[in-house]
Amino acid sequence: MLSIGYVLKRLLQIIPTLVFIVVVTFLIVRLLPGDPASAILGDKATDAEVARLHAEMGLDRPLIVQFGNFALRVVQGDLGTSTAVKLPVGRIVLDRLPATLLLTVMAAFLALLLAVPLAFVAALRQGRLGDTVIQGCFQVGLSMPVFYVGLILLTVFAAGLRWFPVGGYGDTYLLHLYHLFLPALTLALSLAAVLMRNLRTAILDALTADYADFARAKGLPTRVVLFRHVLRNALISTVTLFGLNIGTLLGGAVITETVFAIPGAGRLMIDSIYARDYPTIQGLTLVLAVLVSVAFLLTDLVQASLDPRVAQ
Amino acid sequence: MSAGALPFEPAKATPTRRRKLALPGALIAGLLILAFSLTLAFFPSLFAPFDPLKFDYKAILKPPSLAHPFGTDNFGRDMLSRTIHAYTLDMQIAFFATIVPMLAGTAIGTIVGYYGGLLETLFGRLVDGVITFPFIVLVIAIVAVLGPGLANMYVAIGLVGWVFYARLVAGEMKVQKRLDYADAGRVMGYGDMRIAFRHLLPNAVSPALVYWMTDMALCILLGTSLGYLGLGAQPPAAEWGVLIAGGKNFFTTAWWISIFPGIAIVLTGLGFSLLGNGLAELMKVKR
Amino acid sequence: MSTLLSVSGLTTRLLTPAGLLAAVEDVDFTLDERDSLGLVGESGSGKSVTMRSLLRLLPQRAEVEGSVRWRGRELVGLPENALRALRGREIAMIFQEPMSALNPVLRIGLQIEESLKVHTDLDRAGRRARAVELLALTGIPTPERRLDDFPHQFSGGMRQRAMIAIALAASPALLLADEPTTALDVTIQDQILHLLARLRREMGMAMILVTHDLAVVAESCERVAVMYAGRIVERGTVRQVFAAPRHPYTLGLLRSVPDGDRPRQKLRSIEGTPPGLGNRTRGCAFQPRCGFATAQCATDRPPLADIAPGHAAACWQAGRLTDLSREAA
Amino acid sequence: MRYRWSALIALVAAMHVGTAAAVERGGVMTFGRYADSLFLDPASTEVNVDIWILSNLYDTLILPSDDGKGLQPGLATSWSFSGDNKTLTLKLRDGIKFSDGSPITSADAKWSLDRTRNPDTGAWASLYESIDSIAAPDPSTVVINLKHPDPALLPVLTAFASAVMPSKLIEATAGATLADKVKAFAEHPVGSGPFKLQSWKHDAEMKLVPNPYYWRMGEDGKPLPYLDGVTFEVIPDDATRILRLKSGELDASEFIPYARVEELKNDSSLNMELFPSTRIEYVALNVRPELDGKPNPLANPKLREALNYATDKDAIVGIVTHGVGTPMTSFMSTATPLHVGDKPLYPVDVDKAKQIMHEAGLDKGVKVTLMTLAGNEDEVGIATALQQMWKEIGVDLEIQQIDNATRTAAYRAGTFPSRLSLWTDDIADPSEITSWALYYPAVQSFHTGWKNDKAVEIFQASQKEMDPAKRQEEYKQLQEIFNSEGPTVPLYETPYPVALAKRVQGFNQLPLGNNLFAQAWLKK
Repeated sequence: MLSIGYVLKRLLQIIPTLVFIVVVTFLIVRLLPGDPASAILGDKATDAEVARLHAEMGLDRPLIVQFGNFALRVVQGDLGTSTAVKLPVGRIVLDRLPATLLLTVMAAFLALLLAVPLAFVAALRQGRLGDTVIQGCFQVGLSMPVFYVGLILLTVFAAGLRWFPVGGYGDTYLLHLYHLFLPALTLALSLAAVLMRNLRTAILDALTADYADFARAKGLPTRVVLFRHVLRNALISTVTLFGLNIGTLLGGAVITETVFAIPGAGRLMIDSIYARDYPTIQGLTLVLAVLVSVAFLLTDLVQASLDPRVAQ
Repeated sequence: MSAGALPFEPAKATPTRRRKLALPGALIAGLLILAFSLTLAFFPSLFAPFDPLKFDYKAILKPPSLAHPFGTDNFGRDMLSRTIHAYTLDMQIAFFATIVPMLAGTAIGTIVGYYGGLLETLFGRLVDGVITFPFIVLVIAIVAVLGPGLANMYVAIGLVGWVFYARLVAGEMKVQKRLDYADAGRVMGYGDMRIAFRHLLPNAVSPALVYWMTDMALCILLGTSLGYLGLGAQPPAAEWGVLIAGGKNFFTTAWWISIFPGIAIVLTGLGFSLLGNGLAELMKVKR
Repeated sequence: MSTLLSVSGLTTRLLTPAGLLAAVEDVDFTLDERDSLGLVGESGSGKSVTMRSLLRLLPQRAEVEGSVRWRGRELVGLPENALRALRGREIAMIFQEPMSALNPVLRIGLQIEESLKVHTDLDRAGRRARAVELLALTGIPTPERRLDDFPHQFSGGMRQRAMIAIALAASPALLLADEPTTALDVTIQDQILHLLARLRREMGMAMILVTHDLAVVAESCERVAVMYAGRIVERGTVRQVFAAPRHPYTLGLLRSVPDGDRPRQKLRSIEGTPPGLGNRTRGCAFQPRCGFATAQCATDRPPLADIAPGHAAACWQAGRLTDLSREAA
Repeated sequence: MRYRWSALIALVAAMHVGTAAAVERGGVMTFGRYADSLFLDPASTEVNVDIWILSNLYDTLILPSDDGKGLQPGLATSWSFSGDNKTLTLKLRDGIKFSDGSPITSADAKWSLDRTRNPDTGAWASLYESIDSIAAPDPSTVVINLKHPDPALLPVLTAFASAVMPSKLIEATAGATLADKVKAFAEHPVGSGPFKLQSWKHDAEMKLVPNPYYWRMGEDGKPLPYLDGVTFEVIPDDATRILRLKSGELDASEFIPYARVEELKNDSSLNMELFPSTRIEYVALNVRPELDGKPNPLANPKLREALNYATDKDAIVGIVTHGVGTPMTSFMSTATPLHVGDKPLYPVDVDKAKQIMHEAGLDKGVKVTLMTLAGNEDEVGIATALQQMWKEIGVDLEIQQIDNATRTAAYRAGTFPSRLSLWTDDIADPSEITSWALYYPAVQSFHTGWKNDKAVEIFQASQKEMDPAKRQEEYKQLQEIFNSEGPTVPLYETPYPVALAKRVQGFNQLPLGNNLFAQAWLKK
């Protein structure tokens, strides 16, 4: 169903988006008040030291030159050195990225795991108790701030029942998953609420669609009618919605990582902004933008494979 | 915003069959809650028993009691009054943070959707750029540039929020412009702008209006996240996000500080989504 | 020929905002093997609900009463999986909107093979061959290549042919056709009707055709039942009913259809609209719009009584209708 | 006059009583931190997150005493000033080695101190400006020649920036410039302190293990440290950090929010320690006559005096620190040497404040702006309290919440209207804070533009005064001047709130903030 041409077309479309993001980040960072050199050296540094660092960071050169250098080096894969921790940005980002990736992927997985079955139950029991309870719970879930949900889960399941560790990230791969379950669940709740509501409406429409009647008239078992005919059609709009919310999922990771003490890229971004660590902000934003674009492309391709009318 | 994950949920308009059970009930319930919220927002002092800013050193961290139904915070201020007065700020956030993006987005969406072609591809890339960029990071960066405070938060949200409305309206406009009544307009000699805005837009705007309701709830949540990061409303003003963030450290000892503003957010959010569902129902739009 | 299907006292209630309301009331008719019955009436007359009630293809909380005997076996109250085994294998159904009745995201081949998989024990290759056969049977050119196409790659007429192919996969004994031609333009409509006629002959299949188009009934069906406000008001062979309609509603319908061989004649429409589900009166439902109504029509409902062998009508004036209509002409 | 310090050392050691319980060795202590270190180079780092743990990786020639106020021998066993107090000779301990086994020599000490005192490579060069040159006549002797007598030299030598580093190893590390070499070296540092760095996953976990060649002996006669290792975990959210401590996954947690100190005190499984600190909180008021073109109301000393009397320190201590803090008795903390003053400054007197406002003709009220740190709970609390208190006397305080970088830039440029400030001493000597507070030529007195010629004169004299009694007297006068007309509103001092699991013994945090694990041990 997926023609190679379509995939290539979509891949090429990412390039202009990335250029747009790099330029925007470069400019926004330069607009941040407070000179990075003074941000790094803090209250007690003398003006001479600030001036020296300022020059060392090349901030005194005109913007275009700075951008030229930055773009040139990015092409060669060098994202510069972090002014806060004095390490290559590439290495820091690579070091911090897995935690955020794992967290967001797990959150996305949990969100789907929660949303799909519950949307089905809510749709099949439309208007009855089951439907209102599910919608009510998700409404509350959607309105609770992430850090609050995180705190409750931590207190009850981690500190209280000891089912999970209290934050942290663990060393081995398995421990990562064990540590990331609660934060992923926290992050997943709000996304699941959105997906569930959209999917429920889509399933309701699919249930009453002619092809569902026809499928039942053909005497197909209910399982086939529900999954092959109803769900497959309903998922199309939900996959698009999922794609749109990837950027938001990443945004949510920022707070979740702070609450659960996870050494992820989200927290690195916030710390870098506060420390006016230009190289890290730029490098991290570029990397995150690439990843989100790829994820966005993947959901697009999934949608195209689900809905043949798009891929032509 | 929360930096908390603030999920965005644009409605998608596809031709639907008339559903058997119309649900005007959702719309009525939504309007009731909205009315309740607006009354509290415009006349908080009528309902709030105390001055929301007044300290009372002797009444620090008091649990809910007759004198203070919602208890007091770590400054000895009455939580019921602060939660009520927060309605003013939060309803402002809900309205001001979304009205400009909604109007701007709808206008841009109409033009892009109507003309299509190169304009549309450019717009497509811009939308991808904005959606791909972690929204919360953009807001924090912008607020860091302009300094914290609600006005700057509106600017930050506005800079990004319009994209979702534009994308919705453009999508719907592409459907409407192919229908016969669009050609009828051309036959009558109307200019493009008149057709697009006077005739096509009223039919294309419904998903955006429905999304506007959800957007309002999401912006309040965004205020909460910014409150947590200290970039939201400035002290000593009362805003739910700031109240909850403030109560975080007393989470086990003084649970009431965060619980009641939390309930207020849930109630208001519920109001908005009911309104959204009701509107969708009314205009036969798939939420 | 033995009776294939006999329906008596069929009543179906649907859930509406105003609660459970009867969409179909007290419907009786029978259908023999290879026979074809036209269910005709305006929209909202309950013809489509009647057909769907046979296979219980109704929304979740609808209620069906009365008796539907299929080859002597009672279907009302049959457990869902027993009824499901019967759907598609013995009784098949096709719909009005081919574009929305075919699953837009599945290949046509798959939509045929899934039926064969349930009702036959053909292996994969056997099913694929049978699918090609069916497409060819319904007149689709180069069926081998079209198997892997999607519904949106078919034209209107082709989609209807594909749907018929899918329905007939398990060579059912009865085909229920819910307004199969309404969505098509006239030339294609005619092809489809001829196709249905040919398939019925070749497969010895009975058919119930729901339509609001009397011409379609005249061309495709041997017997006809006219429905109004959820009830059958007249039933008989096409020839009997079209020649001497015994119910004012049927008469009105026939008069609003141009008759090719008669010279220019004034077409007359029936004033007013059929009553909604909620407000059905005690007397004859057609009374408010009936030109021949008497006091009695408003108070008690006329039973569906035989006027001639095989020809019945539910109207107090049934006997005298032909001479009355001549006077009023 | 030869003045040998060694006599004094014996006295100090005797005072150090320490618990008599038998020390138990072994075990790894996990310590929850609110933020991760950034760059562990003693000479160039500026931030407390680095400074407070460096003393576990590097020793200095002279070590601070356990109460942080005095001195005790470090890598040097003894030291003495020449008659004219312009030359300090230090004798190195013999047989001392770096954590890679290579010997520590006077050349390393000279190289390290030269790098720290050179403004181009050392962030703290200003503290060492009295040093003229350093000589290493033989491997175990270091001779420091001074431009003028410097009473603060010995405390400065105990500071983290005076850490002795392996000069040969660093010079040999690959790197174009010295700065690059140090950056490379800092990733796998070799130090002279009780521990060495084993692994460091930024913003998550840092593991220290004992330095096998460490010279110092524990109470049981075997080399320190008692622990098998220290693991730092970075948990920025206070609530999560405390939850993790209470569930036993952490042995200790720093920066307990004041609001929860009381709660943890009552927790039987924990020791809620409040280590004395040099941490002070105050409002810095810009006194320049004009601020971006408009007349600056705070230039009027009367207004400043009124603000001081209108500020109820006890209330702020109650509200913001929940009683953990204490009002300030001088512009420097009580834990700073030569501190004078026993009663709180400007006890609250709202009527007097109104009276002063009236005398100054400011009855119709005045508008003041205060810069506070976005997201910082304590500062929000203080600002909100001040806003309400100052409103009583007609001062309308506008709170401007901005992020740290923006405030630092305005502070350094002297364009800030007023700001909340936090300060911790970096050396166990009052000269650092005093030069910042009132020695105008340094940073214009906390960048406020306040100038008092008499204070400047006395300070310059004190910088060369070797006679402790005379220096004490000079600092007494300096404090009297500043405390009476200084450009600040002193608020409170607070201890370091560190919660320790019951099994943790011997952990210490100096008033300067250094977290010392050398003598920490875990009771089984």
